[in-house]
Amino acid sequence: MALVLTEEQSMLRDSARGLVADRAPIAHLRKLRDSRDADGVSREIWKEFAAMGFAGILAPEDHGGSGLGHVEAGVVMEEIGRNLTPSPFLSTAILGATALKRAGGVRSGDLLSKLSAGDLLLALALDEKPKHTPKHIETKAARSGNGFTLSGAKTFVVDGHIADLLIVTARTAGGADDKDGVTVLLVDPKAKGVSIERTIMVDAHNAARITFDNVAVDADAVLGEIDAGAPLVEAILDAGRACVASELVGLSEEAFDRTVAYLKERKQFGKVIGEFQGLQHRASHLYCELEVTRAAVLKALQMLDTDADKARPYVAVAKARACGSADLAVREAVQMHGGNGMTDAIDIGLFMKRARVCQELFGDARFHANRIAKIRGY
Amino acid sequence: MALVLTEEQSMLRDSARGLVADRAPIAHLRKLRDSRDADGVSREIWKEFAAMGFAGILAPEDHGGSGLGHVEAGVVMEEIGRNLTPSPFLSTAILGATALKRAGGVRSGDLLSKLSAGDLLLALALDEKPKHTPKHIETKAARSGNGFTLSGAKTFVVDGHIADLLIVTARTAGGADDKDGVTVLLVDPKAKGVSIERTIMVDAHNAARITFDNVAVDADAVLGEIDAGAPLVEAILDAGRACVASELVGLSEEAFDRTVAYLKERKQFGKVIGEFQGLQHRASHLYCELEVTRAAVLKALQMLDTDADKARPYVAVAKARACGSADLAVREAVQMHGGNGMTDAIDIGLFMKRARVCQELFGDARFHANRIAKIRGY
Amino acid sequence: MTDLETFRRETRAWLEANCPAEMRTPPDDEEDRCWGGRNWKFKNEAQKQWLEVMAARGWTVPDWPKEFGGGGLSKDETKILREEMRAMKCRSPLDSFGIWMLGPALLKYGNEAQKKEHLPKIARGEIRWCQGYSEPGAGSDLASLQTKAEDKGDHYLVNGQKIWTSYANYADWIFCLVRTDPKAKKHEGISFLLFDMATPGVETRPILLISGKSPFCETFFTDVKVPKENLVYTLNKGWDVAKYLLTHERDMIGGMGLGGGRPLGQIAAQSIGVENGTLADPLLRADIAEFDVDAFAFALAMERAGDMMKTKQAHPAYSSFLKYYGTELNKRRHELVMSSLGSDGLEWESERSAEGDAPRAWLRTKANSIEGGTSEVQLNIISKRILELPGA
Amino acid sequence: MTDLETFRRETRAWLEANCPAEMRTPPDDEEDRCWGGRNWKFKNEAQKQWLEVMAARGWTVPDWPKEFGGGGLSKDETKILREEMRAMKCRSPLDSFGIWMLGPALLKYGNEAQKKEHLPKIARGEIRWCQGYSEPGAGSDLASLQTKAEDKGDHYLVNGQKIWTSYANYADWIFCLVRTDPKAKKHEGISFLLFDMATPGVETRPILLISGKSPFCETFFTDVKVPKENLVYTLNKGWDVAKYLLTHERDMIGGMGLGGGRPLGQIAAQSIGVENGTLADPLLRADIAEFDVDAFAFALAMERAGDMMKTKQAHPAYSSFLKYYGTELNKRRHELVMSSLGSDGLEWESERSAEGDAPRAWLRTKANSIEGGTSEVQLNIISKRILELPGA
Repeated sequence: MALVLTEEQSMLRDSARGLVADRAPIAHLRKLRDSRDADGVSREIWKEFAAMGFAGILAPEDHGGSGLGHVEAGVVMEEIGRNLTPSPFLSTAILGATALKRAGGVRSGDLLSKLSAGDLLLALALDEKPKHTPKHIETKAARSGNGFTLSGAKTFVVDGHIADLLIVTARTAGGADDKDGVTVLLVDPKAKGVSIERTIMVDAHNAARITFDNVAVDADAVLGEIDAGAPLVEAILDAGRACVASELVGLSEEAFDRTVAYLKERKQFGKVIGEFQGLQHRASHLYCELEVTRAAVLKALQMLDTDADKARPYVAVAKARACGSADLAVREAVQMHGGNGMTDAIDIGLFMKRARVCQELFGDARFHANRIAKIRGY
Repeated sequence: MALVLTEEQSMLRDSARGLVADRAPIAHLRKLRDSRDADGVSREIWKEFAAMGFAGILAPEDHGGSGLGHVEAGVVMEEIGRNLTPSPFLSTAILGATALKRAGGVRSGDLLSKLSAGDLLLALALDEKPKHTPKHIETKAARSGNGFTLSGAKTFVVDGHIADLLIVTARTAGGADDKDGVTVLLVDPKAKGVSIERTIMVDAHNAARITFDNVAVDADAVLGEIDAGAPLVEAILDAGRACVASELVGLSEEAFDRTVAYLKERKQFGKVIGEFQGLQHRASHLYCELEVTRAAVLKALQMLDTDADKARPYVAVAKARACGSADLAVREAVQMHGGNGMTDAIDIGLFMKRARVCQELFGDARFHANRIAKIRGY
Repeated sequence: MTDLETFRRETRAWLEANCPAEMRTPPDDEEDRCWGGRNWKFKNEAQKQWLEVMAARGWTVPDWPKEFGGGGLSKDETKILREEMRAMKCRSPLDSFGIWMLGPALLKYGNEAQKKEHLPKIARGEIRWCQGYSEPGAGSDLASLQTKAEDKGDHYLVNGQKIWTSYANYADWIFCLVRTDPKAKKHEGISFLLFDMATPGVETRPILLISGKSPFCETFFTDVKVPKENLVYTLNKGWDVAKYLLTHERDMIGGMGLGGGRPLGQIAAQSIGVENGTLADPLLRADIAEFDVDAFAFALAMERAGDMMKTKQAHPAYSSFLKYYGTELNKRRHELVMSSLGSDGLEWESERSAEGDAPRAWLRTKANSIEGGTSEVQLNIISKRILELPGA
Repeated sequence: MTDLETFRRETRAWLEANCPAEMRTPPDDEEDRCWGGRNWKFKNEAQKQWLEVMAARGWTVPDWPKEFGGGGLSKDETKILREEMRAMKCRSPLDSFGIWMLGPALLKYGNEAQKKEHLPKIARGEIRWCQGYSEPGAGSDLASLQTKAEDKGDHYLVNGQKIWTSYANYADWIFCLVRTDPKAKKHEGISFLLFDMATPGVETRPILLISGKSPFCETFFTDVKVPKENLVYTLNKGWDVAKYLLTHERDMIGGMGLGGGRPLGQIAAQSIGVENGTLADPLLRADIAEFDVDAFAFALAMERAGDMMKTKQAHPAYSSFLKYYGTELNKRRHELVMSSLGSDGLEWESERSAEGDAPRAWLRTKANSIEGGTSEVQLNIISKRILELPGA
């Protein structure tokens, strides 16, 4: 498969770009932030996303979805990244849809239909430590009658306070770091014993801490197989990682475009600052880093669509690269904008804030480089 | 103590600079290299070094030495670095003298007198792995009658093929990586069972591989205490590391000075290339790195002289910094010299070659940064 | 015992007796420091007492002459005082742009009346100063400033606008660069003026930063009358004063690289955990180790710079090196703090996160390499003045 | 089955049948490759046979037209051929500056006679070419070249000096930039000439490099007579040809970042050892992991660039990105090889070290970011042509 967008994918990009830039530009984020909006996202805009087929982008057509692939999902994430749009897209359309699709079954099918219509928001409750450590699951789901009793604490749950259902990873057997014994459960956030604390984040996007205190969960809440949920978790994560990498690509390129534009406009010492070779070389180097990342991210998305079993190292490289080049892009953006870049009045700082959160989400550059080292056996 | 050279130390620097630049400039290295000189150093110049008091720079005055400290030794090393001088100074005047001085005893005193007169060359046979791993000693000295039988293989022994005596670390008890059970022995390189292979190195300086095949060693060959030689080894190494760091400072600064001069002279696109801000900023950054390193190295040398028990982290930082900034200095030097820097006709490449060897000698930047992490407990 | 040893012993004893226990802990943040000034409200009795006993001894400005409220200490004594304060973890009794910047400039360029009037009040923390340098559109090109002061016989009439004036909304007085000869070349028509922020026509407006805080202001001057005796040094020679003062600012900002604060290894170990005796994130451990090497070495470079200045071996532009390196190092430190804290470090408002202390501090550091001359300007200065590269 | 699938199956079968076993291992070093030319001595029968069968099929230059000795393959077919050769580890049958550089330039700018004369000989490896671009003193500023060609009626008379001519001492012919109008602006008076290195007046002198090898020469021209039909394209328009050709050179050099060779993790593990399942040097492990991420991603960037070129989405200056990034990556790789090998990697002559293979290769890479336009020149090109920054 050629490592460029197909014509259909380019058209999708254009329509996503139109929708997101028009309905959810950075001003939208500022409005939600400054009004301390309780949801942190606009449900109205989410309905419009759904109408465009974006909510069900990964869902099969017979469940009301668009039946598209990760490349298309990444195309949408990129526009979300460019506009720093707070949206349920990642949690619901990527993580949620992947979980339901992979798990299969009648109930999952029904939920996918609701999800595609924009009537179901999901959230993945996975992390328990401040640094992404997916193998570490202490949250326990003890057998109890026909179902389970769930206890534990999750952190950094994106959209956790607005989700209609929580996708919770829990331990049904084994010790905290064992690979076996993991089960994925669908949990009602309104169930007794669930407490949800929304955490206001540096980037004004959604996250929550959730504790489960002896929460009763039915047997049919299980997604996939009991005790053998690890591969499902990895599949959800890989989709999430590749798509967050896409968001970082969009974010980085927008920050870069604005910086290059500023270099052509801002004058110092009687010259446009873009004339200074010191800045030119740094801008050009950054351009190269972003091009390398773009290739890696597109390939990872394509692999998820065409050869998912071999996608793992591609996804790791994509997320590692996207974190690294976004980090450089926003640091250069702020520095090259000088004092102006330090103010909340212009948007550049918002890119830096969002990039930081996306870096921590599902493993940063170091986490994924370390995975590559492990995969290669050194 | 002020972190600048005293007046006496500055005077010493001036006289060392005069001697080394006059008698052993880079042309001297080229001559030894191109003539494939069997010794790889000039014994005649070494006698002149001794006459100036440099051979015995660390040796006590009552053994014919200069009774000076590590700061003074570092001052000489810096000039050696500037001129890429192949010299027994490191092996004999630093490592050898430190070993003898710390070990004490009548024989050591006699040897120090010979050493100070320029009549004794020493070499430290320590490394057994391609990467410096001082804790790892497989070479065995088994008790045998009144003495030992020595067997094992050493590598990267600086001046190993010209030394009159070898300082050998060997295991008299315990396993290969144990701290206890290390003994330091003085071994005659002409003894039966010693084979020495000179290895021609990238920098045209001296090194050898040495194997010991059941070599009989007398009991009085022990330097320091039997089985408890580890602290002596560390003391020798710390002196060596701080002094190699000084050599790297001299080497880096000379490479940098030549590069800055070239930037002022070479024309491209109708301009002196030093006018290009891209190069200016890189040169200025490098200047800063070298200044930081210089402070760290001087402090380490001072600590060895005044507060040796606390010197360890200072030495680690000095060697780590010196390796890192020298590496940057020579890479920038070659790149900024363009095609000319790639030719053997000019000297810049020789700095890169020597810097690479000095980096590996007694631990590179990563080795010492890792030590700092261990010292700080993370 | 030498005089200096005696001085050290006595200083230690005096600090032990006079520094309140509450002043022997690091301040929580910038707001926890003592800035002084007309409207200053002490955080507690200890802060007030500590300022008073130190000011009485002249030790808020230990190396200034006694006649201007200083301690009259030699450089060696001053160093010993600082060392002992550090050893005992005594806080600075008074943080002040008057001490760090204006004071040294007045000592060198002020006339007797100006020194007598202003220096003692700085030393005692009675007047809080701010700096009127940057202007919108000028940025790194400081000398292209447009704020003008017209000669009106007995006073100057100041009109224009400044930006990035630190705490201008809290300051009592401002030291300010103004253009007094619009026809001269850009560095030659500038003068250095002092005036009261309560003068009619002065307005300040805080700037909201990405850290969510507002330590800086935009400051507007509309027909502000400044008495002529408030001109420092010669008319149209204000750039000389400005350059001198910028050097002091750079030293101060560069020093931030030392950072204090908890060791990164500890922060990371607590957040991430330890496996087999080393940090559970091996790549982060590598980056922290490399940072520690550089920070350790830079602290020594600061020490060496002090000793070089004392012995007049330092290049006059050496402070550009310290400023550049120290601020870049501090940014790196805070990136590593953020990487160590992970998602915990992303919270912006919770009590758990001390109201987002870590991310706000991280974002704050991004200004370090901009304020007081950007990193790019420092590299230009090094290229031109130290390396003497052409056209720099 | 599509045509391309059929082509792939047939190609695989043909390669399986025709590529000798000895040609299915990577070459040991540059001297182990097949360069062809009048005086070429094949290393062994397999090398000769492999060149012959591939040349007969036109597959030394698969995408050139059949009439000029090429394979006449489409871009997709060419890609499949390369993929299958890579999968089977087939060596390139012929390495050649004629193929990489001159050929594409002649196809675009040469006249019919020139194409007929030169391309088939390149394709069959009969004539080995070298490149006469750089001059002492010109360096990155290629267009400031001084070698001149005077019009003498039926021939040009060439006088001057070139440097960095790769293997000029082994080459049969040279393609060469010369100044034909000394009065024109520097880019406008340049022409592109071809001539036989056996012409009287041509001399070469190998340059000893820091790697101890001499792959480049200084080349001197004294009254060299060049027939007029050897002018490629229009007189004084040689810079257009040169620019086109440089792009091909950049692609080639940039591709070196991929490097092949043994994985770094393996090299390091063998040299340093493994503790608790990871490399015994944790900081080196971190650096290798970060390199692996970047190298993996850059290989994909190369793949994407190919697909962008095919679909005409690539910026014309895109090769500058590949050249810059690939060469810097290759330098980084070899630094890490040296760090992995430690003192074993410092030996320069021993059999044990294959005569210093590692350090010589390491030093060789330092030229990657200089030859074919320095990294700085590539960044300038990106600044100017892609980012469109002013004054770049």
